[in-house]
Amino acid sequence: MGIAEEYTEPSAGSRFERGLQYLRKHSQAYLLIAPAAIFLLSVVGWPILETFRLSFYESPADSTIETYVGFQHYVEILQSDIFYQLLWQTGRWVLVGVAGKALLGLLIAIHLKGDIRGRKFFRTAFLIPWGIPYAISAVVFRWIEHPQYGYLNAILIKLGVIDQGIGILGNPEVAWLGVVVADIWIGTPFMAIIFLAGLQSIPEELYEAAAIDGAEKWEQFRYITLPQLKSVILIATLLSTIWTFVSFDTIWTMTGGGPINTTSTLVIWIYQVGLQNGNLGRGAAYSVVGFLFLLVFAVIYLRIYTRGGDEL
Amino acid sequence: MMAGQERSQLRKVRLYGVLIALLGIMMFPFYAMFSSTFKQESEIFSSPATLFPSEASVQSYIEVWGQTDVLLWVGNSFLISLGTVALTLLLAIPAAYSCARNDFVGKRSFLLAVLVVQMFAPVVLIVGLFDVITQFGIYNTYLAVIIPAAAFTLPFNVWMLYGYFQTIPESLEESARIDGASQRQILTKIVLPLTKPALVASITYTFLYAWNRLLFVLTFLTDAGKYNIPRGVFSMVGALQTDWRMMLTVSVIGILPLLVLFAFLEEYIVAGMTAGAVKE
Amino acid sequence: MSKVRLSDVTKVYDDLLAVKEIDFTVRDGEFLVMVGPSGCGKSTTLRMIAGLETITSGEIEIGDQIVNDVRPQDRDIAMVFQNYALYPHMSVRENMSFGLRLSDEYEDAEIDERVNDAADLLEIPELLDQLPKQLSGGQQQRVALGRSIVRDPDVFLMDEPLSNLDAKLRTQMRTELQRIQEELGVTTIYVTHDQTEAMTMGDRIAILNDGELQQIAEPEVCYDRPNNKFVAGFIGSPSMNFFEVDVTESGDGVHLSGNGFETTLGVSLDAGAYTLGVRPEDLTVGTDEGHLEAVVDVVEPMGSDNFLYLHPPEGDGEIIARVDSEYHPEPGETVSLGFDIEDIHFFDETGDRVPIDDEPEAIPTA
Amino acid sequence: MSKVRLSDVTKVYDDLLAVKEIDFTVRDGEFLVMVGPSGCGKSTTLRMIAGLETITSGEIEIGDQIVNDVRPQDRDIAMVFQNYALYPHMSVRENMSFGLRLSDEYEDAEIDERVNDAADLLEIPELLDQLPKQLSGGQQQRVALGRSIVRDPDVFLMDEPLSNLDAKLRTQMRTELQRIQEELGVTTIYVTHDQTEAMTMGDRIAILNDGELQQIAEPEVCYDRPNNKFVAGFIGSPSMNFFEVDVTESGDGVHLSGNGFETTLGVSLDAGAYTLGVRPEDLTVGTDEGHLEAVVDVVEPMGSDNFLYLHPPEGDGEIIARVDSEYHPEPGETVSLGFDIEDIHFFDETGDRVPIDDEPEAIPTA
Amino acid sequence: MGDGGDGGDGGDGGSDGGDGGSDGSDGGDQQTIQFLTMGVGDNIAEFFEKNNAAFEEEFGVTLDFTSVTWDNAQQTVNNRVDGGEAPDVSRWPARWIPQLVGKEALVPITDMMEGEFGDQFYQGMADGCMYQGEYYAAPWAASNKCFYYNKDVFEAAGLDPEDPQLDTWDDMLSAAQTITEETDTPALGLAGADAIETGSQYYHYHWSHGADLIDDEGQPVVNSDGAVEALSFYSDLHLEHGVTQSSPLSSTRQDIRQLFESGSLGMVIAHVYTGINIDDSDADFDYGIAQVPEGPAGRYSLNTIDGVSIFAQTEVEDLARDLLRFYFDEDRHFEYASSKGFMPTVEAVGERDYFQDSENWAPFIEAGQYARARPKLSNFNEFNNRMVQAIQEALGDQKSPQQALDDAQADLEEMMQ
Ligand SMILES: Nc1ncnc2c1ncn2[C@@H]1O[C@H](COP(=O)(O)OP(=O)(O)OP(=O)(O)O)[C@@H](O)[C@H]1O
Ligand SMILES: Nc1ncnc2c1ncn2[C@@H]1O[C@H](COP(=O)(O)OP(=O)(O)OP(=O)(O)O)[C@@H](O)[C@H]1O
Ligand SMILES: [Mg+2]
Ligand SMILES: [Mg+2]
Repeated sequence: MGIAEEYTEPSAGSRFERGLQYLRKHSQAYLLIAPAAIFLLSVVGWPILETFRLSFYESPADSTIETYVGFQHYVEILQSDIFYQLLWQTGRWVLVGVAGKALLGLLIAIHLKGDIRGRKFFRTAFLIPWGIPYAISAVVFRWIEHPQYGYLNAILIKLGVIDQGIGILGNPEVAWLGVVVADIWIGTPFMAIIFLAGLQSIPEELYEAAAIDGAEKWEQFRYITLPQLKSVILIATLLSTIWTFVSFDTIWTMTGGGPINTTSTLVIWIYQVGLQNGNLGRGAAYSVVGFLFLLVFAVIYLRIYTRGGDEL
Repeated sequence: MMAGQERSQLRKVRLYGVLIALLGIMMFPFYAMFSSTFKQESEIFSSPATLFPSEASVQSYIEVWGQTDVLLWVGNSFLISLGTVALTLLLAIPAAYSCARNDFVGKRSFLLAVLVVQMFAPVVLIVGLFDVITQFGIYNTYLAVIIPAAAFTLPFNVWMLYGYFQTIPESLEESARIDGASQRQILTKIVLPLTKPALVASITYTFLYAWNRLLFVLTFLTDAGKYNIPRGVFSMVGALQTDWRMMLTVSVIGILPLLVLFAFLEEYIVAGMTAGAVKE
Repeated sequence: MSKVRLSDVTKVYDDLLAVKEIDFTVRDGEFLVMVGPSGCGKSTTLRMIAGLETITSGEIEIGDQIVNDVRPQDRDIAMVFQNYALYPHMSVRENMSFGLRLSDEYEDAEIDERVNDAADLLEIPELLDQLPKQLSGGQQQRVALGRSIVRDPDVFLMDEPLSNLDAKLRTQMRTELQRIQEELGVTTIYVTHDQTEAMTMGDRIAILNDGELQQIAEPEVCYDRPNNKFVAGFIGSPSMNFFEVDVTESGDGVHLSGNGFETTLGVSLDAGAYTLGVRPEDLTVGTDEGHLEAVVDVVEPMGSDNFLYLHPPEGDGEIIARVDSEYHPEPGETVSLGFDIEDIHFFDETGDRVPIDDEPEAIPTA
Repeated sequence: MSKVRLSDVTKVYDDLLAVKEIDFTVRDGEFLVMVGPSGCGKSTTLRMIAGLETITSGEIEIGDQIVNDVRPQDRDIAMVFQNYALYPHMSVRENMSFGLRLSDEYEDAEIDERVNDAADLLEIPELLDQLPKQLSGGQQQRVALGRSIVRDPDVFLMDEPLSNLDAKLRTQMRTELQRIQEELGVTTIYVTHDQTEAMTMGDRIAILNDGELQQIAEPEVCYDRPNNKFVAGFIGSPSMNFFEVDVTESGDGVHLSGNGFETTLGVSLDAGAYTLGVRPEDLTVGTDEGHLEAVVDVVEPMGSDNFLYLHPPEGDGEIIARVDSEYHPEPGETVSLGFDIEDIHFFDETGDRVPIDDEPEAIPTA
Repeated sequence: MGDGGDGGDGGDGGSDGGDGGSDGSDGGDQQTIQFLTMGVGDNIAEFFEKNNAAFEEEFGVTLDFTSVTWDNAQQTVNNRVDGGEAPDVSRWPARWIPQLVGKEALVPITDMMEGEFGDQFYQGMADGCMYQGEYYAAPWAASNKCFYYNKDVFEAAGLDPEDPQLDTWDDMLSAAQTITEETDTPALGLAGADAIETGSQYYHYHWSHGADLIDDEGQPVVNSDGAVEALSFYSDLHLEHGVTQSSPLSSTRQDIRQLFESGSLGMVIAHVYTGINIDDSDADFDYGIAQVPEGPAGRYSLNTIDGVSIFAQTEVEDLARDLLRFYFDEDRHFEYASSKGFMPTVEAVGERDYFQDSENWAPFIEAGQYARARPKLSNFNEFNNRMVQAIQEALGDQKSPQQALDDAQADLEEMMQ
């Protein structure tokens, strides 16, 4: 339209001066993010860089000698069958896990939102799974699903569904489900509390207006709750996806990636290759590949989410 | 048409029905843990499992005090968790606020870069982190656990608070500004009180992250006097034999202080905080 | 479409009695204006009719159905909220079309047409793609109004829908709203603070005070024969002047004394203490003999008229008179105030109107 | 305390020019009322003065300091927001005392006193411990007002602070605000849509349209000698009647024709096309000969007066006349409208006022 | 931040341990020595507490004692070595020695081992701590396996609990079949989970069928005919004969041991402490211990040796040597071995009556004759992981044993080159 140009005077000076001017104008914004940025850089900057560096080296665990091998690890990874198997298994693990946590979390949050009797009890009780050290939760789940001592089998036997213990975690077909269930259980309270926080920031009057407009409960959910929760859902699912992708304890404790690697994910593999087997370089290369996947995913995800042009 | 009374009754029944069903599902594993602490050691490994302790006994809760340092572990867990919460919020709040209220070159990159931290499994970065911790000269101090925990909880906190700060009507801040409030006062007196639900979520997350984390304590603390609960539990896992009942007992005890804490934080979640604030 | 009936409706917040046993019927297709001081319970009443607030006791009927337990979304009501309550994540167009899109009665084309028509009427066609936060206060209010007029409900509830508009737009909107209401024949309850709106828009006015209904009647009736002192003082701007007087019987009428008065009026009234009310425009100001004297404090030119602020020679109390814009007495001047007997009102000690002469009884409430 | 000067201030939102080269000075201690149609840029102007909105170009001075880069909290301003912007987590008392508590100038006792005084004045003393969401719309607005009047700032900015109050309270508040402003001598800029407030409260009125300043002058000047057709139509309610007329010179005056007119006036004016403006209250209605004839459409009783809505016998266009409440012509009746030459206004094709006779030049802007 | 990985990584000796090593900063007067062990369950924690205190007392030092779980042990050690925070002394499996020697992280203690101190050990066990001609550890404890059977189950199945006839794998199979037919109790514990120990259980079958893991040149030879036969037998126990507990693919060695200890399993290959555990617990059933069944090429019992080593990063090497001597005090060693359930490494202890006469211990002492250690490979983990995968593939009926082992062989060849 040209109106804007007419009234915004072109800033004078060299590019450098303009940069300086810009910085001065926004100095406060930069000052506020500086501590976090510096902190992160100094704590995890080096480990991340080191991971990148190592991925170009052959670095066996039993020696101090590192040999530069260029992209050899990457080439080998991309050529190996296991990589694609892992990719598929990781995708499946993340997709089902995140969807399960998000849906269950949302369900809980919605039911806990109101001013119900016993709210405190329910809210507190739902957080319990989160209060158990992850490694222990995984142990407990492994044990619940245990073919011989497991509660699950005990119940199924009692109900007459089966007459002999079944080993979910020993069945290559379904073992991953047995692990995903544990992961969902562990991760659901987080989702619930995040969604709850989000729900609480939605002004009641919007629901009133929608009700007057004739919106049924689910329509209110669809047109008010979901859009208003957008940024919370975005953050929670994005982070949950990343965390689930890199999660280690649950799978490792429950199945170690087995049977026959069917519950393995990239991270489990990284651990086995890099840390257990001592191929630090190879492990690092896997890490970088996993990282690139996540990065691309995050960028695309954020793009899609902010497509309407509005801010995150 | 159904009478309203009946329908609201029905709605209640449905609400509680769903809640209780969900609670049942979520509580089942915990029940498995909990009930086992009342069993005899041998009963825990009976096949098939008994759903109720055949001879309930609180033996393990009596023995646990003598056999383990559970109180010390709980104390350390608190120390580590509180430290992590403090450090994380101190860093995350200004950063999130800055991003929520300003548009500046590099904001998106910063937010994305913050996420990058999460894209590597901690088990992968631990080797490099070890170098950092020793360089900082904090190996085998609480800080050796708090600092990495803060680094890994920071991304979520920044993003969560960033998203939430944006929901606070800017006109409230403007109004405070007109009232003469400084930036810091706006943050502490207006923005943070209105962000309570998010803060509670953030604190809970951060607190529990540190509370549950085994890896950092395992790797960066050698002094048994500084163990937290997971580390304590894992110190009971022997090579050849594990005292299951004791391990579960400690885990259950470890949850109790959390329940108190949750119940306490719950008070601070006040629904519909911004209601009646602005007309728009 | 539907009458709306409130029977002894009461609303208690915590320990505040916000609405007290309100009882009236809005006839099918009627335009009822509701007025009353800030905080008297107008919004609360509307919100109860809409179903947004539970009713502590009493009954509300819409059409012939008792709706106490009917959910808002099942009441087929359109409402303009006092605080707008626009959907912040939707554009103006989406805000306005939301209700229509929810029902399956309308085709997209019709929705578009309705929204565009409403936007034209409200003079915001160029804002249809903006978000609420990008609008000025008055524009937001118009969107809130637009959101309800695009619909075709049984009942319109409007809570000060024009308060943030300028006089011109307001006059325009007033007429448009009346036209729409008449066209659609929708039963309407309209809250306003504006005297002009109150006097001109409604078939009847309901006047609330402190949660209680004071009078419900045609505008002229409320103006000319207010039920009580509160209504008398509330309707009309500037408000009616009140004088505390003692009435004693005298020859062919009564003698009034006190508060600057010492005069005889040709009406019949029992002796006693009364409040006498005269509207500013019913006071004639001049130097010739009137009913009482007063000293001019300020002359306020209002364009078409002047307002005179006066006080009795002794005692304080303010008297306002509305006079021709030509008339400019000097401050400090003592003038004489007169009035016609038909233009005055007497209220007894409880504030209730006391009819004088053969004036018809005030129309009873409801 | 401080004058406020705007020099060529412009505000662009995205590609919308919200405020365009506004240029005026509010004198130290002056009470300036700002009016204009919804969306014309009033709030934006206030917000720029407060420092809440960046200035696209131009300069703002408060006192003798250019404040373009001064942060709002350093400007010593109190503001009533159009949307209230109350702190939802604070009680009414905390809302009102927040600003005072932030500065260390005040003792607790003094803060309490100020808040209590303001609450009394605003008639909300019993609400001091409520949260905003427990208040009615008008009560919230009063809290917003209270929050600014407890302070002792250099400049008051008030954005429609009384729009949600009833007429009586409004009259009262108007007087109180004027009193406070005078007592403290605080430079005040006051946005309103209310004609009465505009005419009575301010030392001067600034009229905006479409982001541009139209006139800034004393109320009577704006009313009697509007700079242009926009101001003429905007100030005064109901608005001025406009007639498109062709002027040709004739004997001792000019001849007007078109739009129902066919009359001669004793003024001197160049021949050409003009808009003739007459305010409703300046039209005399009767059956005796006037300047034009019109047919009565509606008679709207307004209590103290009646509004007549009329139209010219041929052609449409609405004419409004304000007449005595005694006068009740029948709809359909043809009446004759007259006016005094001193009461009419001529505007040329660009809308600017054309002075007639020896009327003084309109006072120039700023 | 970090001055580059190269310097920090090597951790080569005390030169670079200025701020690392023992956190001996609490005063110049008292030295600190760090002692890392793994898998200290609560049945032995007291032993360490008591003796650590005694050591502190005796030497006037502070002893910093840490125990990590086996799961995390290797990782922890590697991290600490790489990060320059290695402990001074650590007790751990001798099979990790090659890897750490490769990192130059250990101090050779050949001088001690060839002297009077070294003479007290069984020679075979001492040899387990030797790598490339040097001793890098003193043997701390050893463990090997025997074959447990549940006498009650045998009786219920109509077998003779006192003469169980479990000499060969085929004997075992037929007993298992009888038990499966006659009782509800699963007959045989079979490990098949994705865990390191699964290999340890399987190698008994492997070796006894004449197969090996690597040849003399260090090249993998896991798909010999004998190996295929062994794996076929192993997987058929589950797939064909169905004599194992349900779901071997999810069972770790601990799982089947626990199952046996709770009386719900007929037979299992296990350590000496399994018997001790049963005796200590409230389970009431009788068990017997037989030798590991014999295969076509003899019988083997997997032997593991734990050693105690001194780290190159230490600044208190003398003290570290004192700690070694302290813990190898004969009585102390006896107390440890007997209560923990590990084979003593000190000859004088092993010859005590306690071990010689005990029903629990005697079979294990006997099994010592055919004990066999895992090959000393620096990347044995990787090797073992690949083997476990092959075992799982066969057990899961995803590949034939031949195929599974051929594939493993191929991968291993690539890995070892
Ligand atoms: N944040 C914004 N982004 C884009 N446009 C805006 C924004 N705020 C205001 N506007 C536009 O700027 C113009 C002036 O708005 P402003 O709020 O100043 O109007 P106003 O005179 O106060 O109107 P009202 O009387 O309705 O409150 C309007 O057309 C409005 O749509
Ligand atoms: N949620 C609430 N909790 C407690 N009191 C309330 C609540 N809402 C309103 N009130 C009180 O009820 C009374 C009536 O409020 P209501 O909003 O109906 O007034 P109103 O007539 O609409 O006033 P206004 O003209 O100022 O909008 C007021 O005194 C108000 O303070
Ligand atoms: Mg209201
Ligand atoms: Mg505005």
